[in-house]
Amino acid sequence: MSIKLKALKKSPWVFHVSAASCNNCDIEILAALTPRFDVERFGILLVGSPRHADALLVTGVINRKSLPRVLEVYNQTPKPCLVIAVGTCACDCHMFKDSYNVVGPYDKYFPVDVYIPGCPPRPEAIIAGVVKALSKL
Amino acid sequence: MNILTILFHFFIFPGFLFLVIFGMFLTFLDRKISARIQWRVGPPWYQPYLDFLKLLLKEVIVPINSSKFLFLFAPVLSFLSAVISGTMIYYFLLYPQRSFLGDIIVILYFLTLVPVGFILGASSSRNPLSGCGAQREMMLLIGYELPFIFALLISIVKAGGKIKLGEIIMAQNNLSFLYSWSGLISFLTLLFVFQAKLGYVPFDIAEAEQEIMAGTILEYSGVSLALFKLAKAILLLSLPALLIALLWPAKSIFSFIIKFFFIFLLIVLMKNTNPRLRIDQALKFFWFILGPFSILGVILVLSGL
Amino acid sequence: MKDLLTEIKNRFKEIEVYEHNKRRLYLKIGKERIREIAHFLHKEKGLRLSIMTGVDTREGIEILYHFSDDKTGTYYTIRIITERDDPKVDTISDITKASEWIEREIWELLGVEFVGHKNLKPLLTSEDWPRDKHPLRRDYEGI
Amino acid sequence: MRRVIPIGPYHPLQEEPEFFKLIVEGEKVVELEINIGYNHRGHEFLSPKMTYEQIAYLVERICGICSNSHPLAFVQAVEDAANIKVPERALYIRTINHELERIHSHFLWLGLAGHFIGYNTVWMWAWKYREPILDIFEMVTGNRNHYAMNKIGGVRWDIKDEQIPIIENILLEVEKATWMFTKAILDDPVILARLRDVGVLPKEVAIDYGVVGPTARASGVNIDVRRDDPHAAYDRIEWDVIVFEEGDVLAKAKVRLFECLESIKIIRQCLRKMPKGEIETKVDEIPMGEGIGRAEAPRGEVFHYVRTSGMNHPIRHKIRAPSYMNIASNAYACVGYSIADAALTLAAVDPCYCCTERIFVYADDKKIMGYEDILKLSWELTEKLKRKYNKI
Repeated sequence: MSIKLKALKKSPWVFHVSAASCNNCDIEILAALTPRFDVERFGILLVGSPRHADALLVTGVINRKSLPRVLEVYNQTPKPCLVIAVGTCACDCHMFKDSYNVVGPYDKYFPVDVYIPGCPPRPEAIIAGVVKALSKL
Repeated sequence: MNILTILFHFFIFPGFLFLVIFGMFLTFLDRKISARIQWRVGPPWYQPYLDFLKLLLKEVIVPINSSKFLFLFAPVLSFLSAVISGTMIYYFLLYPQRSFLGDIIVILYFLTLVPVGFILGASSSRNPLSGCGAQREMMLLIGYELPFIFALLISIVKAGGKIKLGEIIMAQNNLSFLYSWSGLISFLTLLFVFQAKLGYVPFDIAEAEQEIMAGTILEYSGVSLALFKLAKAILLLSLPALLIALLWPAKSIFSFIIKFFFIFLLIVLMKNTNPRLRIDQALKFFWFILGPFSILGVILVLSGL
Repeated sequence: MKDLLTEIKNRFKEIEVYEHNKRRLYLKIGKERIREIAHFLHKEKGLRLSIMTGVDTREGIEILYHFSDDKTGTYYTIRIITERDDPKVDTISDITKASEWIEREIWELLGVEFVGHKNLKPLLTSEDWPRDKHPLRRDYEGI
Repeated sequence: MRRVIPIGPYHPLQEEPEFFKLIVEGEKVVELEINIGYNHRGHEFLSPKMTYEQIAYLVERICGICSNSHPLAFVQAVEDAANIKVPERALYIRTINHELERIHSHFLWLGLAGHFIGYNTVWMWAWKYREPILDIFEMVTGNRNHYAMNKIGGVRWDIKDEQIPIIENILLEVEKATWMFTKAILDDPVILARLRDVGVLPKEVAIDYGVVGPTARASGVNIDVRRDDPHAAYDRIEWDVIVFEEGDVLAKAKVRLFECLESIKIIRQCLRKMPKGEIETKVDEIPMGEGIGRAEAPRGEVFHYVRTSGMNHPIRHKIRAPSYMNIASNAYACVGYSIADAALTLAAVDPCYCCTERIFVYADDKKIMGYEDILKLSWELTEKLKRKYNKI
């Protein structure tokens, strides 16, 4: 394993993209930062700009209006970057797949590395997912 | 003094290597203490080094519309000026007798160049949010420079009008300047100014993540971002040392470390127990509260207090 | 509560009242009088426009104006019916700002045009949505 | 002389993607354009295709924070349409759940508001005290969020006797924390400087926009569905509606903090008064008709209108979330304040808020502005300030 991957594994900075989600996955992602779960222990930081990010946490389904913006965020993230789909909506559209405004889950538009199902997944599951994504490298 | 010692001083101790390594260690301490205040565990001690290493190896994206040279040059400018000012401060702390005339002014200029680098980089990226950040950084710079200069003036006058850091340090052999009214005023002023120079809450207006994302450093990635982060880390290491040199020199390394961490702790505590101010509130604070306050200090020192 | 209902009955003679229970009243009126009744309820009586609902039914497109009387906790639902082809209703967005967004929404999802609305542009769907498709209509079959 | 600062869909702290275009002059906001729809998933379209049991789950997923209010309003609408009587104990359990959700939501807001003003310590502390509430939910309903508690005719899970002392202990802890936050916020001069007289929404404007919930109550509009049109068990319990007159962000914060204390009061009474008995009635058939359900969510009144068809699915289901009204009022409340204040004001209605978009536009009414112009503007401003300062 190269030193680059080693450093990346120990210090993943994540940016959080939510297309059309119900907030709950987003809240659980934030809850993972807060005292009970505290992901900063593992060097995981939530950053304010996709330029600084190593991993994208994507939640919710994509709808027609948010699709171009999601793609733009993905393109602006420096590669190599991981994409982690958080929640059932992000994995397979959940109960919204019949809706007129939903254009599909994330893996239709760009490669997703790890899927974390659950509605919403618990913060422990999110942390486990990020760790799994890193060990894939 | 041969060339090797100069190189040693510049690149190893107290120069580049020392500043980088200990600066990053201080950012770890900062994060750890903040985490403890917030009832979290916080990152492990090697975290900043790994972050740095990772950033070095990431892709650098240059925005399409930006001016490429300025965009890439700005972080280097910030970083180098931080290194030079840090080196000078520590060098004169070690060898006060080697100080030269006007070195305080040189340090002052190099310290100012750090935010100028931020402003240049942000402006060249042509992102409106970065632009907003640059504008705020500029206003903040204009805000805190004046009290900063007045606070420096207090020490200079106390040392008998010598614009030499070494002379100032040596003048305090018997009694630190801190133990006087004007010294105290200068100390408080400098504490607030350093908070703003470091871009910490309540003066992290230029990088306000919640309002303008990361503001000035929004468009940076990879090495350039690492350089900006390092510049800030070095400032974190050198500014408390400057404060010690100006007002509260230490006789031994041990007492220096204690004083250093006392000031460092004050800065981190202030960061964690305050909300961010608005830019106009910050300017008001610097001009109408801290400005007259430091002028009062100058008046006091001129009348010998 | 009864007083307001009698007042409405006196003022709008042709109104049809259906009292589901004492806090849920449904009033049916012709669509040409909607501005008058909205003005009466909101401006004179201080009722709050909670929301409007558009329903595509067999008789035509029904629009329900849900006014909430917060003093008694009563909902006065004004029901108007408009034709299905090229429906037009007078706007009440200048009477209460609360109806500004919902009129836009009904316009884009059901195709009801609100005459006099100043800013009738899509609220929820994207810019490239075909404007002749209305997902909440019964005959919607996807784009 | 204008430029556009986009605050829009993607940001670490964002919850629902909405897009605000702040049109600013220097640092001052002169106009706000609100653009929603980034989160439009077509609930009203999906709902008639599902059965009533499924819709309860569907409406739960409108919003992760109000995931008790929406199902509650929905089942009340169906119960209203079909005239179903709910057992007493179920009403109390609904009330308890509803109030627990309010505390958790207000703490969440408090934390986010702290983060918006750069005060991360408040964020971490508020979220630390929020976790025990989620523990109660997990204990009672089995889920941290999306409780799936309400069903037509009652509730799904009972609160067992041995759980009551645990809940009361946690409430005691939360009550202490709420008092601590109230004191900390009202005593801190810097927080007061940031919150007071910011984003003022006067009473007349609040009524005109039809805002609801804490946003309305902070502007002196005395409305609360829990009192005006009692649902669940609210008419059997003693409590107060918190109203402040100022309409600024500080008043909104105060309303929420004091409401937490009221909620604790309500839950305690419910736990004591709760009668024994069934928790659901059997529902045979839902006849044709229409019903309105409303519930006071943490952000304001949730409104559901259901037209039933006599079959196992509705014909039309209209949903009105409180933020729909509250966010629109920002178009008034943000204008005239600085960018920093605007971000806070947008957050203060507790919308499902979000920020920072990465589409770059510099626009004037007529001409496009270059970056140099903006820099020049900024310099001019600082020069002006300098001159002003030098005079003194």
